[in-house]
Amino acid sequence: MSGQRAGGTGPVTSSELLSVVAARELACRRTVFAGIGLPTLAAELARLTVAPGIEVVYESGVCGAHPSQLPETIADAVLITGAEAVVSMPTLFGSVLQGGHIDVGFLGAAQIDRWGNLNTSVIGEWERPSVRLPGSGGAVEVMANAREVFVVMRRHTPRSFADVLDFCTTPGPDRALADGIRPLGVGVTRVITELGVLARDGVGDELRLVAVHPGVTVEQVRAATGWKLKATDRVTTTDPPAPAELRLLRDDVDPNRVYLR
Amino acid sequence: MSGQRAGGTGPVTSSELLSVVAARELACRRTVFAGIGLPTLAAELARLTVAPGIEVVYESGVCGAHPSQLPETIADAVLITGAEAVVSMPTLFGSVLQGGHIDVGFLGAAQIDRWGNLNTSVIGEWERPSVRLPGSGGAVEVMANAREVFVVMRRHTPRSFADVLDFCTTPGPDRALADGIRPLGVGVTRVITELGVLARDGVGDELRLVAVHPGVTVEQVRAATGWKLKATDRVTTTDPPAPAELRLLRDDVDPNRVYLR
Amino acid sequence: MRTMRRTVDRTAGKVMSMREAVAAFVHDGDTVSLEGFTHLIPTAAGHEIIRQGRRDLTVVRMTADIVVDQMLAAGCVARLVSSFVGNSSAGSLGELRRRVERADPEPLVFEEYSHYGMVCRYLAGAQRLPFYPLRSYAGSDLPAVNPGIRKVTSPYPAADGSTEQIYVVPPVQPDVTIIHAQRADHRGNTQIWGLTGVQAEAVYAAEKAVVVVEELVADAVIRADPNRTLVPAHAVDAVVVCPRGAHPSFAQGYYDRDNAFYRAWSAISKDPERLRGWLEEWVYGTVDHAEYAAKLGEEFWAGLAVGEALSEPVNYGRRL
Amino acid sequence: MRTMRRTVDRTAGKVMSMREAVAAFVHDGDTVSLEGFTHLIPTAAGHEIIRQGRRDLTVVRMTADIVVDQMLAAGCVARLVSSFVGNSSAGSLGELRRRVERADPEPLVFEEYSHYGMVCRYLAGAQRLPFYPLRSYAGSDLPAVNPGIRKVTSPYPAADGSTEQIYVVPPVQPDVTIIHAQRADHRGNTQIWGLTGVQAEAVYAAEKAVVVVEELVADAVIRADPNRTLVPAHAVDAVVVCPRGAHPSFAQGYYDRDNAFYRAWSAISKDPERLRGWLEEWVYGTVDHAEYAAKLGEEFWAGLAVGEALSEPVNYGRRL
Repeated sequence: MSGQRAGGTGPVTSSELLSVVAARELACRRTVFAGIGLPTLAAELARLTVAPGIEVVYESGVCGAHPSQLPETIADAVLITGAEAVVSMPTLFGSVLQGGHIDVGFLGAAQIDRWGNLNTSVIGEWERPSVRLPGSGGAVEVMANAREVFVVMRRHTPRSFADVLDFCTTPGPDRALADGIRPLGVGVTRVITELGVLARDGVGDELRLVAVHPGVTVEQVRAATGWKLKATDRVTTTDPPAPAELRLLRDDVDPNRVYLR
Repeated sequence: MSGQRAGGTGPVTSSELLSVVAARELACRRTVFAGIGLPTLAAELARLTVAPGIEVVYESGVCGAHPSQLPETIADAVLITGAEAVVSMPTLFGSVLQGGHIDVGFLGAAQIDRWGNLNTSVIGEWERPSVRLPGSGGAVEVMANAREVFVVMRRHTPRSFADVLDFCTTPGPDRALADGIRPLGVGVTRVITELGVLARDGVGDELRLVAVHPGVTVEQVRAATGWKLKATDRVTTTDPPAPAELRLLRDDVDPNRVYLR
Repeated sequence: MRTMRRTVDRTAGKVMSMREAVAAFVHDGDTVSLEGFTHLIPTAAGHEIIRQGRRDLTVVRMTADIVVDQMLAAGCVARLVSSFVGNSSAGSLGELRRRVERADPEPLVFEEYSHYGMVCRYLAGAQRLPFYPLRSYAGSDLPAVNPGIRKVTSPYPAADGSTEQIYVVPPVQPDVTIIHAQRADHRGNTQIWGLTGVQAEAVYAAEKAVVVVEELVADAVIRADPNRTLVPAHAVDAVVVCPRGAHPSFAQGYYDRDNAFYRAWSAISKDPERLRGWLEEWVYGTVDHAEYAAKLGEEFWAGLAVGEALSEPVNYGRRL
Repeated sequence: MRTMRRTVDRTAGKVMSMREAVAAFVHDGDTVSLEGFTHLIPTAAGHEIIRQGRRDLTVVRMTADIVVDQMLAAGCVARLVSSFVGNSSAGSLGELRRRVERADPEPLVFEEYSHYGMVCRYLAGAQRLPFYPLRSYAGSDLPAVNPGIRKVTSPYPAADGSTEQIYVVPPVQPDVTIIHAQRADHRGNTQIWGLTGVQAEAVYAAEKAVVVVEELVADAVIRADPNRTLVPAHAVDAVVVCPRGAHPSFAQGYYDRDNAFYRAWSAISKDPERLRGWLEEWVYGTVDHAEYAAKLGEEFWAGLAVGEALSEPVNYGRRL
């Protein structure tokens, strides 16, 4: 069943590293709103390690899924069969998410700025974009209502870590407050990339580099960031995935390497 | 199974007369929002006579009931088993009623005025009433959203047909318009009492006497009404229940005389 | 993927006795919602609140019926938020009328709404909205006696170009909501069928939620039909197993409504002495609902027994 | 009470073919909602709209995915209202991107919302509200490009006494909503399980509603489980029987998702010629969905077959 990288040894892929780092950040969290892919892997690994009681709520309305196989989409039939509850969209977005029941929301984006605002709508002008992206989906709601948001960005480039967003689809709380509205959560608190981890505490804070992955320098991260990236006084180096973490991830969470590309 | 009044002959009770008159008024209606009692009898009789496609929606959320026995309350378990649908309160009041799917709503009241406004809250002052009545329930919503409303009042007295309501719980469209809001329906169009039938076409109209039951005079009705009751030019006398109507009502709709007191 | 199936007890300790749940989640002065629209009324929870002598509660309940009259008579309630204060269609609530009509033995603060107004207050509470709009109340005297009912101007023109106004109600966010249900698992995933009322919204609106069930069932029972779960575990803080706890209301598929008791209540509650005696015998005189149910006797319960009318299974599918 | 059981066909003529339903309920220039959140996407209805050559439609759909890209390519759509315009997580919608990025072959008017913004538009439409409030959009650039997203001031002070503002969206009231479901009876009582999305609200928001089902079932099947009915008959105007009509999406308990086709679509739709060829072969080249499904072949369908995972029956009870 398991792929060629089974067990706790062998070279660590970028996906594995991101999953392990994200899982560690979920320590003691109760409810996670996550899409399929790295967030699912991170949540499942967290359940087996630092957050045994964690519940993943999917944008499709599934709560307490117990899939027989790793789901391929947030609406995969295997997520529904055997789940604890399936709720409608009005209940999911209204009562569960806007109602304040989500501790951590996972989001991705084409662009992020230093305050954790996100663009998933367009590259270029909205009216006639050079690239039309999918848009918000539920991201606007996740940012506005989850207590905090983790962003996973595989690619860390000056274009994706933008000084100025081409368009702000999904605003963090700083922009919300400037618009006169007090949000529930603190917005993005962690950005996990192929190069390291950025963090901020909440409203008024800029994202700062707090950790670089093994073999990556602070200067490399700064060069890959579109704004003048600040760093904490003591940037740490990410602890490489422990053999136990890798074993769980490879053998138990995603033995068929659906997402562990 | 059937009581002593079985069949289409024998003296007609007040309940039977009110049920038959109300049923006739339901000709060609599609959806009725009704409570238990006379409205249920009227709707069921209408289904067997003038409105074969009629669907009764109950305040409890039951749509398309097929009860094995005559229900004793709007939430009777026999209404649920075998029903076509049961919807939640938000769906019932929000999508079905406020959404405009109800043709006729049945209401009762302690007091009604000449415009069809209703009081079900208090006799006396609201703050320290001489009689505290149950209140609106869903009556405010039925009046605001059903296309028209039928009121059944067993007792026709100057106190219940009031010149001025002690309190307006449930306003008709005239009062709504005066409050600056355009209602969906036309409010009360029929009031069926022990003495006769009052009617109005809608906004701006007063209730007028259109029919008296056999043996009742126009003057009797006027004397029993708390305001100077107008009458149409030609007040008719209610056609007595036909033998076929009585037979259906007594033998088929309520053979155990649960409501045909 | 075998690890995804591991059972992790992520909600240890939710299952508790009614005594423990009321002690932990209902405090003097709290706002307590008890919901269940004629079906699944959490009567046993109301009785335990009486036994524990809670005071100064604000009770929120669409249909304030027998259990509310009993809590009023026991002196638990200072304030009532409701849209129907009657004994079903069976008559009056004697204690409630004395409190409202004559402040006897003490005044009752009453916030009067209509049914959908209450539903919308729960919706606003569940959805963390500052208000919820509804097409009710235009021309009613209710806004004059209830300052909670207000108006908002729509930012969109009406079809005829005019400015449109609509009434709104404020959210209700109870300290605790208590509901009764047919069954739940130990995590609190709660399944209800038959009339479902406003229970899910009342739970989501509340700070804490207690679910009282006829049966605690294995996880596999819940998970065989996830669409039947109206209240997911993440919204539930306590699960109390209390068979027959909805009497005199009914639990679809478990027992029928005790219509005779509804009819009797109007007379019992009309006489304060008789009402006091009823409470002494049936609430203070029983240590818990199991004793109350046993006191009614098996012959009584046989009279409310229901037969079988099973739903047909649907296929959720399994990947081959 | 035997008469209450008499079956009265109060909705004669609701059952019709897809061709009849689209001809009767979808007109040039209409606003058409097609809902189904990844599950039960009404693809076959979209294809019939293409076959009948409808023009100038406003399509309303939360996740504008393959079927929308196909309708765009066929020239049916002048305006799109949506909150996600991507090929699931499998890539891009080629035609949609050409229309938006280069007005190729013609411009597309696009109203962009977020998922909950769309949900709230349906809720407002279903509930006949002038607007629906939601805690989204504060600080977003979306209101600047979408004048439908506005602000309202709450008439209640916030917890800290300040004045509170909230964004609102306007109702959407489609001329017709089309959904796909597992089963319905001939009156239109529709049962859905698995992901239920926003289908019920989209139906209630619409002037007319067409329900496409895998199976038409006897009244008794529906009535054995009334809580499973998400769309009651009074909200439905047409019932179309169309097995496998949700392909390439899935129908819980009936067939699985065709993930390979989702992955293939990004490449097909990237090349206008190839996309045209696909439409010629699979939509214009088939007379109806039965032919489309047959053309895929039984071996193909065997690959999407699902096994059994039956729900357990619940007891609705029967008066003894």
